[in-house]
Amino acid sequence: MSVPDLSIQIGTLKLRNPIMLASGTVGYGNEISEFTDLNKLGAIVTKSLSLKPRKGNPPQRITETPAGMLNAIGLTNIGVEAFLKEKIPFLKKFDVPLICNIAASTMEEYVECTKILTHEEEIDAFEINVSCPNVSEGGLIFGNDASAVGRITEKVRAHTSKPVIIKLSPNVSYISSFAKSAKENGADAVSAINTLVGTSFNIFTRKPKIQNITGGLSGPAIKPVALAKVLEISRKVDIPIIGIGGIMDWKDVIEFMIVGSSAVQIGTLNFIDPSAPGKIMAQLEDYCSKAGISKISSLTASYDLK
Amino acid sequence: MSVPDLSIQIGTLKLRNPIMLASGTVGYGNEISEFTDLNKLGAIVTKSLSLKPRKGNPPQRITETPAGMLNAIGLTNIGVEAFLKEKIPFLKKFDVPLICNIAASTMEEYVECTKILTHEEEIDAFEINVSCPNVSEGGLIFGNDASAVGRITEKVRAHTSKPVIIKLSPNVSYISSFAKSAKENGADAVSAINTLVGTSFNIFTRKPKIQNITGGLSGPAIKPVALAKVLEISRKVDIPIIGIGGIMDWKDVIEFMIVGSSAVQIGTLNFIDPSAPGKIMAQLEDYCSKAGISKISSLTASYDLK
Amino acid sequence: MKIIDAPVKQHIELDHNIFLIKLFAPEITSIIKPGQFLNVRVSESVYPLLRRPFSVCDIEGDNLYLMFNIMGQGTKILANKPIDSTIDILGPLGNGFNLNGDYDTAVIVAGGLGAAPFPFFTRSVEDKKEVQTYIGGKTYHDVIKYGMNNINVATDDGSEGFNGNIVQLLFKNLHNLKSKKVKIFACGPTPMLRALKTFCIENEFECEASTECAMACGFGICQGCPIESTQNPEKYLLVCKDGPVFNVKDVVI
Amino acid sequence: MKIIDAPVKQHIELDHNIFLIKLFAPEITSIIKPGQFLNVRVSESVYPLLRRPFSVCDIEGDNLYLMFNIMGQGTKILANKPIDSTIDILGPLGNGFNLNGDYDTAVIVAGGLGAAPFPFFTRSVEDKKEVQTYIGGKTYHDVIKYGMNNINVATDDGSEGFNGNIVQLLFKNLHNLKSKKVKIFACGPTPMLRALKTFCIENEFECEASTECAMACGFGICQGCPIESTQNPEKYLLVCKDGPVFNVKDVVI
Ligand SMILES: Cc1cc2nc3c(=O)[nH]c(=O)nc-3n(C[C@H](O)[C@H](O)[C@H](O)COP(=O)(O)OP(=O)(O)OC[C@H]3O[C@@H](n4cnc5c(N)ncnc54)[C@H](O)[C@@H]3O)c2cc1C
Ligand SMILES: Cc1cc2nc3c(=O)[nH]c(=O)nc-3n(C[C@H](O)[C@H](O)[C@H](O)COP(=O)(O)OP(=O)(O)OC[C@H]3O[C@@H](n4cnc5c(N)ncnc54)[C@H](O)[C@@H]3O)c2cc1C
Ligand SMILES: Cc1cc2nc3c(=O)[nH]c(=O)nc-3n(C[C@H](O)[C@H](O)[C@H](O)COP(=O)(O)O)c2cc1C
Ligand SMILES: Cc1cc2nc3c(=O)[nH]c(=O)nc-3n(C[C@H](O)[C@H](O)[C@H](O)COP(=O)(O)O)c2cc1C
Ligand code: FES
Ligand code: FES
Repeated sequence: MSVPDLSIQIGTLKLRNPIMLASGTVGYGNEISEFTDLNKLGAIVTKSLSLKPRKGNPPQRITETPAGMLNAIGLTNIGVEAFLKEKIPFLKKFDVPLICNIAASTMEEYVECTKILTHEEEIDAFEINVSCPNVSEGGLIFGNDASAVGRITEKVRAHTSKPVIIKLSPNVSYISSFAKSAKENGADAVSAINTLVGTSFNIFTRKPKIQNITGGLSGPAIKPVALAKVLEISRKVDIPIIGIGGIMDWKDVIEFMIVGSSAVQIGTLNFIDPSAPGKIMAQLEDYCSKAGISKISSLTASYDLK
Repeated sequence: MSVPDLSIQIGTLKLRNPIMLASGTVGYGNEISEFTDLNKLGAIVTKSLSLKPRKGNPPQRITETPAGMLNAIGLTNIGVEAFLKEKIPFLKKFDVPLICNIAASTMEEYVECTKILTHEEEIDAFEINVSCPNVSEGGLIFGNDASAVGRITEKVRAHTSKPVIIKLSPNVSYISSFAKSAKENGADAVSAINTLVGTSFNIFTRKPKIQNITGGLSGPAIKPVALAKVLEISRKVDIPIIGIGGIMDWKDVIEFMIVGSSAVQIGTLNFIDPSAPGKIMAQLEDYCSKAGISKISSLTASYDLK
Repeated sequence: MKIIDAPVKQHIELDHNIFLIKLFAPEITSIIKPGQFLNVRVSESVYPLLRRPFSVCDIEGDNLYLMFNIMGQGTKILANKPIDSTIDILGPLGNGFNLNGDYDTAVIVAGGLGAAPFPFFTRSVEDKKEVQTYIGGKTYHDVIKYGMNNINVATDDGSEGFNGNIVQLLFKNLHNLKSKKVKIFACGPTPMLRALKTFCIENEFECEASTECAMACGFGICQGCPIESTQNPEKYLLVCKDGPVFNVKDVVI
Repeated sequence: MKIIDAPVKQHIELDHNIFLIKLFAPEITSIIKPGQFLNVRVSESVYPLLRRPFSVCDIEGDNLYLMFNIMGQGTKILANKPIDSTIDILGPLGNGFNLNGDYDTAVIVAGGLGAAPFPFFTRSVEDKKEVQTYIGGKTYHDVIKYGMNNINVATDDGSEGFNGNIVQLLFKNLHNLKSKKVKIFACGPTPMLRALKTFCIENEFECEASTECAMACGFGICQGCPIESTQNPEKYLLVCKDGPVFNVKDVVI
């Protein structure tokens, strides 16, 4: 039994394996590095960065739902400048592809962030969040308009030679038209999905459990929806897909790859078991050996719809 | 402590209480009547009826997901004529409002079904399914186009004097624009939500677990999404809403009412505990007494968003 | 059809990770027939969400037994239910085997966990009728003989009994079978049932088979469990309500 | 921070549905400080999905105790974990109380289950320092005295001790308190902490309070647990990482 090849190529981005850590679920990598060896990961995606620091939403920001959770963090982040100064030095210590996630309220802000960050050689790619459901002026407005997604892609593309990944919203009728728009405007890949809009109320106080009223639903509850969105894109648009949504174990990773993902991101699971990404990578390797899968990338879109 | 008033008025439709049984989850009422006293219910909604009988999708039609299930039944039903002949006699034995759910592939079929059924005095209202995700020619095509939903509403409205409820798809960016279109074209109420599009694959065979490839996600997993959709409609459109999605107990009923529902429907729960609707009605009454809520309808849209 | 909370009386572990759970359920034992099943709510929480169908394996006074192996979360929870805790069961469901009829020898054909309904079945056959049992499995690990008599075994790898599949063994014993008035009662994986159907039609044996299908409700309200009918191609039958036991001639297996 | 599988050693039920669970966790007991907490995975399944935070109530050699009452699904599962089964715990988390400093009397102020961290705390105060304990509750049911000494009680309904809230009782004893060099250590519901903060600022007492917030990760990666800082209104502090114990002056309660 030879060692399976877990590597993945997305545009010019070369990953050791398909496991990335999702934006907003590992901060800037510091804390989780105590549990998962970052050097072994496919890539790490930063918390969404904006031009200026954002304080984020007031508490309560999260609540649990059946097999899921709602969050309305509100894109709390330290801003691009502080990121470069305070976080890059730590991340430089690791040999892991770094993907910077950018969120913005205006077209100009997306461009501005890209311009500032693209010079930092530690950053290997950009993930553009056009789909955050939790900030009023923010991404979701763009995320629900395919032509706006196209324009953002085009603008960001024009200001960086690094791979550009567009992170899509699931809160739309046809996600594939957004993927198509991203592709046509020069994106190297799309990630799907961001969270679903949801809410939860305290029946005694009649108030929303999270202060922002609605939040983003993540976790295993959304996995079937995420898989269907990835499959839809995969069947309609020829672009690498990074699958996200409710991954809890190595089997979920394989399932996401089968329906069309080139790589995947682990989100909510990091909160429950921050050592899981490391375990999953080992299990994937083990499974591939046993199942005689010599290149894991051969799983991508290997669905049999008969 | 006086007995709370659980009754609900939706247009000219008067319900004993807010608990309805959802379309497709109780057939035509026969089997579930062994577990829940239909006479005590708010209303019962039939499996979607089409003009001609439909065989439905081949197996496998259902699979479980975390806190949810996927189904792709494919609108199996006996057709309107057989319904009138074979099912109405049984339903006549009960003193419970009967809502006929209609699903169709063309505008004409919706009208045709309505025309045939509206003469049957046992039928108290229509629920128009413009949102079934599981038939290729079927509802979802209409359900994703607000103007088509408006046209269907208008046509059905023109052919019946009974209350018309439009059942909306959650697989859209802004459900409230569909509710608006329904209202403007004469609907008495909307129901929200139908199932979310999802899928699940067997990682060893690489085939979809359900034959139809994708299915509709229901159950507690979708409750946060359903609540957010109801709240969105409630804040934007002045039309009675029937809340549906993942209800498992009386607390969920209250939560759906608080975010804007006049009544609710119980779906997947019927499969798990067909005696639950009866229990929930008793618990609602009990809660209202204890909490001093003299009219349960006062809960509708009683959210406190501060 | 009833929903009851049945107290767990005993767990028995047979060889090769096969489990029996004994439940006190007089409301069910008093009315259930062999081949009928229960839909079991393994957890009060939303995980797993749906009930799990299990054939009634045997009854003993007011108690019934379910037989299972650990497939996933549901069966794992079942195997670990504390004694005296209760389990919510819905049943009896489905139609069961028709034990009446003009035959003198009941031939059981069971593949793997398809053995589950036959202890109760064996106990229920009239005394004046003979029972012959054919049990098949991939290897001897998969051969479950619990509660059955007069057993012929076939394994795909020849590790026990006849080397081959169970239908090949029936074919080998064809002469013997033809010498009696037999009715075949079967339960097992679909490929086995398919081969068996062909065998029975070719050799004109009456055959009832218990079929399987993913289920949600188990009693006819979800339409989740269709099976193609040979009589009426316009309409599916429902495994949970019209079956799970069918005359093999009536369904496309 | 470690993730370990800690075997359950014992369940103890105190009065009024308060439970203690004893876990064998030498990796934690060797490093944890009073006021720090663990994030506990009550179920291996997806329900409940998230870990549940609990203060370490006490330690005894290699074992630690958690104290809780049954709030929902998570605490119910915890109370029913079989002896010798293991529980996945993540910790120690947060900063804990600062027991050092220039004071001679540690005044504990605990409301309801806010008592949880104080048995360990009490045990950890240097011998030469005095400990005074103030415990408040709605009624005598809510007064938890386990593992604490030198206790003053206040109940809203007067069913035990002082009739009124705990801050009113502190106020009543102000003279006594002022006569020592006290530092106040508090844990309890937000309204109590808010009143206490005002009391401490007015009377110039040092006060550290353990705050609560809905949490997902418990160690700083989700940003789910913000608390308003008085020093820097541009940026929230995180309850899980910067707290849960704060000097009351540093946060908006
Ligand atoms: C009428 C009927 C009677 C049955 N009687 C018995 C019985 O007596 N004893 C017994 O052990 N089992 C029986 N089964 C099958 C039993 O219902 C499943 O094994 C059980 O649901 C598995 O639950 P789980 O949560 O442990 O596994 P899950 O987590 O639900 O599934 C684990 C794995 O098993 C597969 N699986 C699940 N259900 C089935 C199924 N119905 N058929 C084939 N594969 C399945 C899944 O796809 C998955 O790969 C019966 C099924 C039916 C329909
Ligand atoms: C740092 C920290 C330390 C804690 N230490 C302890 C402790 O030592 N002992 C103890 O009993 N509890 C402690 N808690 C609270 C404890 O985490 C919750 O009681 C527990 O999560 C409830 O879980 P559950 O699944 O049983 O209830 P759930 O089903 O999660 O909730 C049941 C009800 O309790 C409410 N609830 C849940 N979590 C909280 C919370 N954090 N604060 C207030 N209400 C809540 C919910 O809104 C719901 O109404 C601590 C919390 C934090 C943040
Ligand atoms: C607490 C939390 C914060 C998140 N913050 C961000 C973010 O800043 N930017 C972003 O693009 N996605 C963010 N996400 C979305 C995740 O990256 C991911 O798309 C989503 O959670 C679905 O994956 P999961 O089910 O594995 O968590 C966040 C998710 C959670 C739960
Ligand atoms: C098996 C199944 C069949 C369904 N069939 C129909 C249908 O025929 N027509 C319809 O309008 N909705 C149908 N639905 C959707 C339900 O009425 C309901 O909108 C949905 O299941 C969400 O509610 P729940 O989470 O309580 O199940 C079906 C749902 C299920 C699970
Ligand atoms: S399982 Fe629901 S109809 Fe058969
Ligand atoms: S709980 Fe996750 S950051 Fe505090």
